[in-house]
Amino acid sequence: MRVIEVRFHGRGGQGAVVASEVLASAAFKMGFEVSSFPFFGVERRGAPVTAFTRIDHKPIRNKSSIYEPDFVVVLDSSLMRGVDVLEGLKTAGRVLVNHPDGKKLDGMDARFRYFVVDATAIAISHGLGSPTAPIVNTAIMGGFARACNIVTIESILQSIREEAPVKPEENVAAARQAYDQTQEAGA
Amino acid sequence: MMGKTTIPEEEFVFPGSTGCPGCGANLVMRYLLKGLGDRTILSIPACCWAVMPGYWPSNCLKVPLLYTAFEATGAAISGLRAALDIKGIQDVTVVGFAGDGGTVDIGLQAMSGAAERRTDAIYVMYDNEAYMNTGIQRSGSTPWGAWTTTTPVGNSHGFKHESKKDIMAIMQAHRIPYAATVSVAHPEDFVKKVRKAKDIKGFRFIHALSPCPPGWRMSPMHGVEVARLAVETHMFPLYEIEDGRVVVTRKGKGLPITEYTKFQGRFSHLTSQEIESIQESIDENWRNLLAKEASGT
Amino acid sequence: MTKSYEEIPLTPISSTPSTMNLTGLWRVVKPVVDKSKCKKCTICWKYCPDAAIKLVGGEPVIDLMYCKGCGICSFECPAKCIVMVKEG
Amino acid sequence: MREVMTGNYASAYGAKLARAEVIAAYPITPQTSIVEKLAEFVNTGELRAKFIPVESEHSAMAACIAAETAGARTYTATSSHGLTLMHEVLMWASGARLPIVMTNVSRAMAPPWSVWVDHMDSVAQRDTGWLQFFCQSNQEVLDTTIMAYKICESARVMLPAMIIEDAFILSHTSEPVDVPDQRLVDSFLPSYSPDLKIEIGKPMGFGSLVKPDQYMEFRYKAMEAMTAAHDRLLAVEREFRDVFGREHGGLLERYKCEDAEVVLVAAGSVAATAKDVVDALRAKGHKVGLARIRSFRPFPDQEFKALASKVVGMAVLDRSYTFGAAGAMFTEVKASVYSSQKRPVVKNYIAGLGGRDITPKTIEKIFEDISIVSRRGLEDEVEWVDVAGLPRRWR
Repeated sequence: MRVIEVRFHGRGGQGAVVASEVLASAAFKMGFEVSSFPFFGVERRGAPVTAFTRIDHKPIRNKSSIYEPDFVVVLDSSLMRGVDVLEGLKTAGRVLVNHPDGKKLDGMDARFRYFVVDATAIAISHGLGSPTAPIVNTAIMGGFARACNIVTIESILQSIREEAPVKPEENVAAARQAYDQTQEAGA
Repeated sequence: MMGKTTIPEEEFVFPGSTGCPGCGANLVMRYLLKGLGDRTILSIPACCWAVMPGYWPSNCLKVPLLYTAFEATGAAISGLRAALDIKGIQDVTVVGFAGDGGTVDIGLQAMSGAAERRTDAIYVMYDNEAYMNTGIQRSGSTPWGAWTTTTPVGNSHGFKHESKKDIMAIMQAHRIPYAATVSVAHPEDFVKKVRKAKDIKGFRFIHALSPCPPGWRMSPMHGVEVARLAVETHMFPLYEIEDGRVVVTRKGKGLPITEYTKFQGRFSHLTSQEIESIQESIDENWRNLLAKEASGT
Repeated sequence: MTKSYEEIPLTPISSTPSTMNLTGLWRVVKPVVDKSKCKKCTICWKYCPDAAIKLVGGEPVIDLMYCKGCGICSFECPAKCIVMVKEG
Repeated sequence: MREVMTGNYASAYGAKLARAEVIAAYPITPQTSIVEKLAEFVNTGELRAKFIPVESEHSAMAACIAAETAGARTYTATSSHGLTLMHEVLMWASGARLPIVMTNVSRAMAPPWSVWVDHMDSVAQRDTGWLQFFCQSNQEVLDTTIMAYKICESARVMLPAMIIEDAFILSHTSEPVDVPDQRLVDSFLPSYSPDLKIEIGKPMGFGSLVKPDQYMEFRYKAMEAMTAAHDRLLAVEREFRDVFGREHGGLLERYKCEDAEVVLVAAGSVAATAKDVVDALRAKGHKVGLARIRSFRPFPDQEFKALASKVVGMAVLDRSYTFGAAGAMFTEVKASVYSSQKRPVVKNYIAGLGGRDITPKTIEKIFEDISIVSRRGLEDEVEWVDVAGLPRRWR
């Protein structure tokens, strides 16, 4: 098995970095070797943030950044206006987007498989973050378990339960609901 | 008056700076430069405002700006003024513009030196009450009772137990010709005091409260309202110290402190006794301020 | 795009207006002005942290390229004629 | 016009003759008489400058950085703990590409407290991007201060420089010094007018944030500048010689090295003493020379490579010690000669720390040792000289 590389796109305050850490800890629980890291730039609430996770069987020594991810996770679809979220994505790579309706996802590229889940609505329904600034990362990670067949939903939920700074049960519920509701767009 | 502005309309900042939505420090800079105009040179140390202009080659100010090391603002404005003087360049306002940590903590020594040397400059401290650029760690200017990432409240109720450093009293002790507090909720008063400071020779100090939505755990839309209530609750009184004498410039209604804290998650852990002890210390500070004013000291 | 070492100044000296950064992309919600109720009091212009509101004939025009959707204008408007609506 | 004066006064006259415009300094033994003399010059009007009596060395350098950015020629002076307190803003000054000139009276670091000479403070700044000149005489201190402005303010250099004089052995030792005529210096050193400076009407930010994808290019430019400083130094010294009739040996002063089999390598005042020893040994028929490191930054790499192929032994005397490694100058000389076809034996002698005197006798013993090991081969590469408790006698 070759190393699996995942890139997360979000905005400051949406939890993209925590999402990359949740994925790493979930994969670790399943016996994988992992590493997760953010791109440190100017973290400002609302400003674009990028984070990364590597998953492999053998210990991960490569410390340079990720340029050709296997999976891309987009915590806020409005980012796609200004940021090229598909940059370097491997052919047949998968894109998980927080978006209410798979059909309205514009600019889909046939080389990749798209999955959507309305993580924003799910997060708000579980009272995660505020209505104008919902924290969508745990919901999106539930979607990730469905869309990208590396980590199981059980390991994701366990990581969330252990690591969610606040409202662990609500975060777990949001992740489970997202897992159920995630579907392939354009399928 | 329809369409007439109450402060100068000319802007000295470009949009596109990278402050958080609702950032008070943007307003502090905006009003400061409206008061000072374009014959101004700024010196800014490490702080949110060192990042605000954006990555090179982006610059969001219409006046020249020198970035400096964290503790060096006081020294930098001294160097700038000396160079302008020896080169015979006149009628330029030299301004140090720094955060609270960069002023009351790491930069205090250099500022004190500059003040003691009667350096002809204005030092503006935009006070968001913690080290915000590095992610909300407590500073000497963080108020008693506040949560920050280094005064966590989890179980041990570890909020900040030291009171906010009274930098205005410290500057008064330096016997400088002028110091004033200003609020982003009162731009007219803000610009008026800046213009007054501009025309005074020697070392002048401006203390601007600078609300910080992420750092104070509040919604960005309350960025101005919370500054307004800081004045009305006497948490942040508006006054001047002119040649050593205190002059209060806005009495404020003396609303209960809860009117101020209710917006802010950084105070949400406080018990009613703790809120009460804040109220008591605010009332005492307010009495002392009025006493100072009455006794002309 | 990385500039060659021959094209850059001796030390980073910035002179390109920050309007190169489209901070408008940061918005989650955006302000919408109901012109009919606007009294041209210019308070929204006064309190905008990003100087992203221009006055045209005394009337506010919000520059959505740079407005970050903080909502201060909406909160401060005495006539309550600025409403924050969801982006997109 | 020759006068007898201390190294400190020679520094002050250097700054005065160079018409420094902003002087920001904080007193520290044994540098104080420099700033006192300069304050006097400013007070009497002999020097038209602004003197900022700052409250710390960190602020001294920060003030110079700001003043230089605004187009003024600046000067400061410090020593040991003052210099190390400046470390952050030393890097700032070179990163900002500002040709600030500073005298460092080289003095040991505490604890133990010591106000006497060694080179630990200066050598510890070798990574800060500053040019570093070690002087052996008060004349060289004065002359190098003037030369440094001309070298550093050249468009292809634009880096700061420190002129290093040994605590007390130069700073407080009086020697005859020729003080050149101001008009002559003015013809040699034009006034400072940088292309870019902070000024009203030019809304620019000096020292902005740069992302990983652009930082290295700025550092590369600074590297090029330090490389260019090598030739610029030689050119400026040639011009100085033509105008003032003196020179000080470029980056590496080679004294009687032409036919030398063994060479002593040293920096600072001890190198002057070593010349006497070389002469004495030459009189006894020994083919020995002295290579004096005058410019430690930029390091005289080509000069050492040229010397390496002609000698069998190099005794590098370090008046500092890099813990966990060896003397810094030894490490760099050895690295420089490593790639030469014919490599000499290179041995490190740690001597004279904390003001311990290095006598001609000691230098002679170092010569004897290098002569033996360069034939018989090295046992240990680094030897501490004249340390009570060690068996070997060096006096």
